[in-house]
Amino acid sequence: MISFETLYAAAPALTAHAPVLMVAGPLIAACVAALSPTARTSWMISVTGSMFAAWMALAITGEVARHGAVDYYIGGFAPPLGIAFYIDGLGAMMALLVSSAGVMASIYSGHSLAAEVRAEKHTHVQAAFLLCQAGLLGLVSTGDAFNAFVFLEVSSIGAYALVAIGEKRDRRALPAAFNYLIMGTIGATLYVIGIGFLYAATGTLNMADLSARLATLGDSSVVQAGFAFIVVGLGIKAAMFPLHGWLPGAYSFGPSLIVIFLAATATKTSIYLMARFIFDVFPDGAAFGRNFIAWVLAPLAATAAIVCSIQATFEREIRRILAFSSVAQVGLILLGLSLATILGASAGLFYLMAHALMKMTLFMAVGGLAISLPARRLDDFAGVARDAPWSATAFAAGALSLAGAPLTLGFLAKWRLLEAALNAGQIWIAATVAIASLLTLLYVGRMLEAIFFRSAPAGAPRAVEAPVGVLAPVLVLAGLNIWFGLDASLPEQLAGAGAKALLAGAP
Amino acid sequence: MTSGGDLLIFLALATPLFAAVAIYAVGRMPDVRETLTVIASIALSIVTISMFMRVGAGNPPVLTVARPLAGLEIAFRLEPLGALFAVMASALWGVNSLFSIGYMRGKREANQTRFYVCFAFAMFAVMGIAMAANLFTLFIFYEVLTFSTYPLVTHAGDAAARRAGRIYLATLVGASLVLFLPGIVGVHLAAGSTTFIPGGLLTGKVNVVTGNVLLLLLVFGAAKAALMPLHGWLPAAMVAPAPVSALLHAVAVVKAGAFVILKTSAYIFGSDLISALPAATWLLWVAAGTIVIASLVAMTKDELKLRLAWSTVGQLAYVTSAALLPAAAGLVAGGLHMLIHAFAKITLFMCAGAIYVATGASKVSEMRGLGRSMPIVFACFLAGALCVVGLPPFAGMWSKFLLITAAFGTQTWITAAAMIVSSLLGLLYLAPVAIRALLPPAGDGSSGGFIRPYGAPGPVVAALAITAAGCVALFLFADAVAAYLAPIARRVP
Amino acid sequence: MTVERLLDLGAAINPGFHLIIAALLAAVAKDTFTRAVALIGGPALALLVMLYPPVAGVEVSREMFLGFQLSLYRPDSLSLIFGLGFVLAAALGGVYSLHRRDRMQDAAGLVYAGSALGAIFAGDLITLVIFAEVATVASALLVFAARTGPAYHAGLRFLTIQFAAGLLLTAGAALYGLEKGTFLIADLGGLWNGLLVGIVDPASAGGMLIFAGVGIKAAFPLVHNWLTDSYPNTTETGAVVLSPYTTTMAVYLLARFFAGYDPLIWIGAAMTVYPVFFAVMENDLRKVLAYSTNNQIGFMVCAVGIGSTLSINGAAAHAVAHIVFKGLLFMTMGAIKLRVGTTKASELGGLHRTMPWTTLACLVGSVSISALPFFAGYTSKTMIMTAAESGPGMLIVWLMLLFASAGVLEHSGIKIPFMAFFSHDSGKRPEEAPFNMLLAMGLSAGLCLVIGIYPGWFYALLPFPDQALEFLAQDLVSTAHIIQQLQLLVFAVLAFMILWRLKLYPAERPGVIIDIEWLWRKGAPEAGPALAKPMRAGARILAGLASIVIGRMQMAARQVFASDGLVSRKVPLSATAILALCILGLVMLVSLFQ
Amino acid sequence: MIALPSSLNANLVIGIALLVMLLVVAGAIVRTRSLLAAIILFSIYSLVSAVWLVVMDAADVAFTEAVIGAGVSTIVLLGAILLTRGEVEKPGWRALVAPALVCAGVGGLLIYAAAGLPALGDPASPANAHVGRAYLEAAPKEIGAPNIVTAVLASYRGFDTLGETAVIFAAGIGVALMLGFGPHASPLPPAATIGDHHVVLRVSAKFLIPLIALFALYVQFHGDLGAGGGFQAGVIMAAAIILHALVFGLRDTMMAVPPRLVRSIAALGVLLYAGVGVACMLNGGAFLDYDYLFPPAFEKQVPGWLLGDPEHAHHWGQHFGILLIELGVLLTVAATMLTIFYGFAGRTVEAIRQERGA
Repeated sequence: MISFETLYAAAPALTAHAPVLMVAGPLIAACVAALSPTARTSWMISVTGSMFAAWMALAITGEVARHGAVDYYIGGFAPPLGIAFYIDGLGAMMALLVSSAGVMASIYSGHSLAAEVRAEKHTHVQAAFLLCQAGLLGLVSTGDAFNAFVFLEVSSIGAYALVAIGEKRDRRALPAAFNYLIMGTIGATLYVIGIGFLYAATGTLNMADLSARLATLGDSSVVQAGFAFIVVGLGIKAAMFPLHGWLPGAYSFGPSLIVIFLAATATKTSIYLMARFIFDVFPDGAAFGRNFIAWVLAPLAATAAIVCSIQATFEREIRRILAFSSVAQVGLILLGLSLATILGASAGLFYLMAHALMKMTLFMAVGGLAISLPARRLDDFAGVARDAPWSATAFAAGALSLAGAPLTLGFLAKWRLLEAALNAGQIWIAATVAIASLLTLLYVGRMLEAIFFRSAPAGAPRAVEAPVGVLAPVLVLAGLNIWFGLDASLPEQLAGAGAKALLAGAP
Repeated sequence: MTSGGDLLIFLALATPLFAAVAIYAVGRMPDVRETLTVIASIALSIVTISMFMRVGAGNPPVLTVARPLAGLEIAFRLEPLGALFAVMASALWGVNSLFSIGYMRGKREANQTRFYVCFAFAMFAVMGIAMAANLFTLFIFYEVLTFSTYPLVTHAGDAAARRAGRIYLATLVGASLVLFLPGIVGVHLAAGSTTFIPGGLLTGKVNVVTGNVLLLLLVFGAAKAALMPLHGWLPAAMVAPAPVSALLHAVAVVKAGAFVILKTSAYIFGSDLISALPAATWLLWVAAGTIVIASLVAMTKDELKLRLAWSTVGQLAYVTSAALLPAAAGLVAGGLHMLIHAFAKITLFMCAGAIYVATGASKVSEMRGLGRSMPIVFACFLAGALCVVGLPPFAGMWSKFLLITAAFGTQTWITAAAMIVSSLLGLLYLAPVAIRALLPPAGDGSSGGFIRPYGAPGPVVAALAITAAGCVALFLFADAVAAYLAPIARRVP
Repeated sequence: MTVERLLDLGAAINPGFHLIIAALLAAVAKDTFTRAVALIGGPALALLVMLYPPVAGVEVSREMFLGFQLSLYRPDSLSLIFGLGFVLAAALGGVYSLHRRDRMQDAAGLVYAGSALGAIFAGDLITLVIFAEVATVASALLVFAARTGPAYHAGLRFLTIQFAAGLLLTAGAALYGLEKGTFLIADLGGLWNGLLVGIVDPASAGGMLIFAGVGIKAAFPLVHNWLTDSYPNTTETGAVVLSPYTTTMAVYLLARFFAGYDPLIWIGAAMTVYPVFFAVMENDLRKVLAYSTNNQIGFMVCAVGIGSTLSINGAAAHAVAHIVFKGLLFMTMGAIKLRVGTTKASELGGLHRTMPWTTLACLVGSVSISALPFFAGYTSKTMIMTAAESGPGMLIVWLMLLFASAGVLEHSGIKIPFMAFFSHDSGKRPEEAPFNMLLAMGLSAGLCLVIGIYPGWFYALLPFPDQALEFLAQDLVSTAHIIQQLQLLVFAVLAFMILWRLKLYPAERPGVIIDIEWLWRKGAPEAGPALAKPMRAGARILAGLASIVIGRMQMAARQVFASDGLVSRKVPLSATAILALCILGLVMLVSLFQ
Repeated sequence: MIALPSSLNANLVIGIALLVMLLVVAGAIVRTRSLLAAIILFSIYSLVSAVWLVVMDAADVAFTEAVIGAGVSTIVLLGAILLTRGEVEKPGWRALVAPALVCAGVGGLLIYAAAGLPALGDPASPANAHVGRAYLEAAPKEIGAPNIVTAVLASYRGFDTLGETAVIFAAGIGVALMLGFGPHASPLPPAATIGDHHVVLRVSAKFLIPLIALFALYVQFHGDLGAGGGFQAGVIMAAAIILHALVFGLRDTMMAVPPRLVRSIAALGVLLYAGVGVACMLNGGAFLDYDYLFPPAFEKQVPGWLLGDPEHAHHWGQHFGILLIELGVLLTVAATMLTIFYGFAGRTVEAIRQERGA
């Protein structure tokens, strides 16, 4: 059986500039896309840029796997004076995740965008998408706290704009985007205030330097305040319950291109950054934030997993179901991280990747169907399996993975989460995971039942199978859900390396 | 790896899977489709029987397919119980296919292709369950079985079927997610693996508290075994067409639950640990309660399939009890009962289907005197009923006797008493159905004629006659089966 | 292969199987000849096997099955005499049923006989249980075969209680076998006077269960009603086929397992006495015979309880004799049932005019059951009475038996023939019974006489033949016994005539005598729904409550979680911002004041 | 930011006075129900803040605040206000209680936490002692720019600035995507009602616009030495063109400076910035390492007089790099501001057209 390990073991050992190229590539591509004459060229540029970034990410992952963390001093200035990239196992994992999601989304966008956005806007849509991608990639690779903020904003602003153009399909996209914008800005502001506090306390912005200096500071109310601002700011960005208000709207009204990309990456990168701060930047592993973890993070995450799953169960619109599900799954990821053990962190990261994969599959499949079926409500999807079997099958693969059905990646993810929770003796977390899975099953069941086991009411508009350009990436992702369900060594190793990197400083 | 054994396992999995695909491909041609089903079932039976013989010869087939996570393998390894389960399921699949052909055509059911595809898929899952080398693999196929049978339960597609499907899925998957999976993870954490090991994986690796918790999780988690209070799905699933009830809710699905419990008891806990766990005693009380209550409820049901379903609930609790008796002897008895009850209950369900397809009668009260026109069907029903009740010359007698002996031998009076009482109740709710049809009191004449011109279709009657004969044949060969199963009860030195 | 070799082979098999094989033939037999071959040839073959070669006290086969040691065939003198009775009954019943084309009944009857036969030749508890269970099913089918409403319900009751007995027996066998470490009869206890009798310890748990099971099958008082309930509801042949086996098998089992167990004496004595009253009052003559059976079994039970060689001989002899003469009586009643359609005394009378041979046969049966010297009953019952005389403190028992003997005469000896064939003329002029019936009756009547007049060969077959022959030589035809018996008979006849003349004898009135069975017949069907009703109501209330609670919860959940619900409702941005502030405050609180 | 305040007391008094003003203005913003008034008040707020920032010696920030906060954003908001209602409903006092409490609570916590902050301008504070001091020491040697702020922004943390430029570019794209380009945004035909009574305005505007553009260039190139730089310059440049539009009408401006060109310029600005980074990389340095902006071979051929002070000769690359990237910033900022303006103004035109049509 071919293992994905070979893929990155054999990855190109490109130049030492790979880290910055990974970010600069999509950034430059964004400009070129904005300048490009036609929709088609901009799409090609988008695919090229994303693939370039993915190639770089692969190279970096290989490098990290072989030789450990990668440093890159931008402008040749060593930190703390200059900005440095620092990509360890965790960063590499995130970069690989973001860039591959970017590739998938950009390939997919070729057809889906045409149905959703006027052609003359495509150049700018692709530019915004590439900016968003560049921002997220920068976010996960930078070793500088303020630089992270900048990239957070780069990605966010692109995302706000992209969500807003969903208005062609549904006017509600505008308020959703506005919501997203305001919430996102509040989050970013809180984060940057937190960075300000830390700077006031330490005089540095470089994460490694921050970490070293914070460790010598002892208990300082300024640092505590900074911590609070940072985690809450990132919490909003990560759609941590109950600050997730922006997410359902953004995910359900944005065009497919951005939704699939955001679903796979946006909250994940913020979670990454939050974890980075909690475990890595603040001293003593998770010890500094243990109160936060015990009294805020874990309870809120558990609440999210339960409450939002129930909300999804009652929801009528298919994309809103998926959106609420995302919030719930974020809760599960945070639960894994909140265990603050190697096993827990790696389970959380594993889940993070799994969720990215399955949610992307789901949104893609729904988007593919939506090309021909301008419907939102679950009832409108009744019997779609008959008209669009491949899309429906791909959806089923993603949905089963989401529900944690065996032979899918989702199952292994749940398994790891349960294992970690039980291993840490946190029975209640294990119970939450189990109950959340059950609730997940309820809404997944509702969706599958509608799509496969109900017949469309007479006279209802019928779906048409998605075009090949859309179908191909969907099926690839659906296949990956299954493939990884059989052999998850790649995500497992990535998550393991990530967790190790994250908790390297733990006592 | 033993030579050829891996191929057999591969074939056992691939045959039904391939059949599912092929049946889907030829769905437009009913004759080809159904021929394929029958051929696949025969092929599968040949494969499972050769595996069965290999296991008997002490040369069990082994195959590792994948290693999804470090320390977790999708692996297969045959042992007597699994081999028996595989042979039973595949053989009865063949019989049931015969029956399905007659039934589905007779009823002119819709979505027949989906039906056959899902059936083949379910058999794939059953093979996986039977051959699993560890709890992890077993769980995977256990879930696949649930999902692949969901379309079968909701086959009718109406609101009632969908509602039943929801209950079915919610109970089974719910229990497996909330109880079974955590249990398996717990086992994995406690023992570092989930591999089935003769004598018990957990022996000496857990304390009493952990052991109790794990036992409760695993036994209740295997909700396919329908231990109360997780039995509700089984009567609910009776909205499915008769072939589904016959194979799945008499053989494959429910037996998968019983099989899981037996296997867990034999290979995960081991009889030494089971004997030391108070939870086993609590569960025996629960099982005893299930046995009696289910029998009482069955008596009140006029709908024949419902009555049979409740009877199944009770009979499954026999196997559960057997698995939890603090003596290894119960395991063999449980395995035997699993096999025999499968034959008996599939006969009963197929009879119910035959009656329904021929006359449209589904209520016991509508069947008075029908035996005059359908003597073979009702005679077979009587045979199945007496087999379930445990009367000679039907095999059920042996397994019940073994179970009662095992219960007595371990001073588990409650279990023995429950079994005895439920046997009597079983006679009361099953035998009159056939008697009233075959030997109706004057004036009880056949209440409804055939809705089909020639009564039950030939394949239907043939199928149920075969399994009824099986009930008698097993009476004579119970010893051979028990001897075959004996290794599972062997303790580690 | 020589004939001898074939016989050797056949003789190694429990003769019960031969009958069961014959049953298979009967089940498919279409013409009368084949039926006759099966119905008569089967028992004949079984008889041949039983007698060839005479291998008493030896386990013919022994094997392992499911880890149990089984012995399918273990004949000894005790089982042989009972087997003889069964084979005779099977053959006579076969002849008697020839006129009736009912393959189901033929087969069931043969299976019944075969399994009863198999049970008494079983060499271990498990085989015994299996045969007993098969007998249960077969006998129940015979009841159902009447295909009437009452028969159906009676059959269900019969099946239930027989199966319950079977279960007790099964459980007892399992438990006792486990206690003793063996299921083999030969290993359970030692020989007593050269015979394996009284080998089960009734004080053990398993023994008690076995005792209870066998007790039901023997129709002990209070659990006797299956007998009086079912026999009258069968077809005309059904009762004939039913009557010999179950109770007799129970007697055999009591002798084998519990001979000499004192409580049996009292149980037996009670069994002899109280059916008399019911029998006297009962209108349905076949039911009278059923009570009479109960009463006769009482004698045997009592004898088994006494547990002397003499009493056991008596019990065995009486069992066989009872099979013959009770069979005969049931045959005559069957003939009436066939020709008249009823056996209710109130609708009969004066039938001797057109059914003389039947009348004659009935009279022979009556005198036999009344133990008139030189008839079968006398030969056997005398042994029991003698045995009961001898023991210390047996006076009351003996008097009870004596009273019962008189009672037997009242109801079976006089009432049956008198009410059916003589009495006041009912005006009915039915045809004489068919030839096969007459033949069977004749053969039975002949047998009664043969046993009565030439008891020697019969006594030689008894479990303790030496003691039996000794009794034959000294006591059987002693003047004292004959006189005593005649006195009893004369006074009983006198009493009957006086009562009849004074119209004090309970008149033949249609009606139902209320016995314990009422609890079964009426109580159970009533109690079921009566109990089920509150249970169902309770369940309904629970379900209702549950649905209300679930509904409320669903509604509440909908209000909270649905898309326009409390938590999903779109909130103004400012509120979200405030929420973010709250969380910020919370985090600061827990971080600052840790 | 770095200079020690000579007379703390005077500054303190002025600072407090300005803060009080800010509070008053903020209160007025909350109270007013007229959105127009709110926008003007916001503008005032920005101005006061800018002044306060000057007092705090943060001239660069003050500059930016004045230009963007008080200038362009006011125009954009005014454009937006035309598209919507002018009034908001006043919330009841009840609805304010809980938020007020939360704000007070969190504010209290913040004050408690801020007690641990070092005193303003404390040279020993980590902010001044650690990296801050290092910049002061290293920048002249490594960068050679007199304005340390520019050195930090454009060179040490040039990557941040690239990111910010990208943010602005993204914002421009966002506005363009949402508010439109294409047929919907085509300007109104000149209305007959526009008379000639703006003649004074037009004449003076014709004079002012080049002046403003010139000032923008000054700010751009002065960035190396004092307060200023691409951001401020870009905004000023945009302001010049916006003035043109305000005075001569959108149509004329769009003809002179087509929206499509503007959008391209925004992309080109970022491209220029990133291109500088790549160029450095291609020449063997790290990304944005201006020392490698030109290949060493090329640098050797440059005559010494061009490099000026030989002591600073090695900062040649840095100087040019900073100039180039500041140019990129200017282009992007100016173009984005214009795009945003075009977007809103175009929508306004559309709204007017709809009104007329109706």
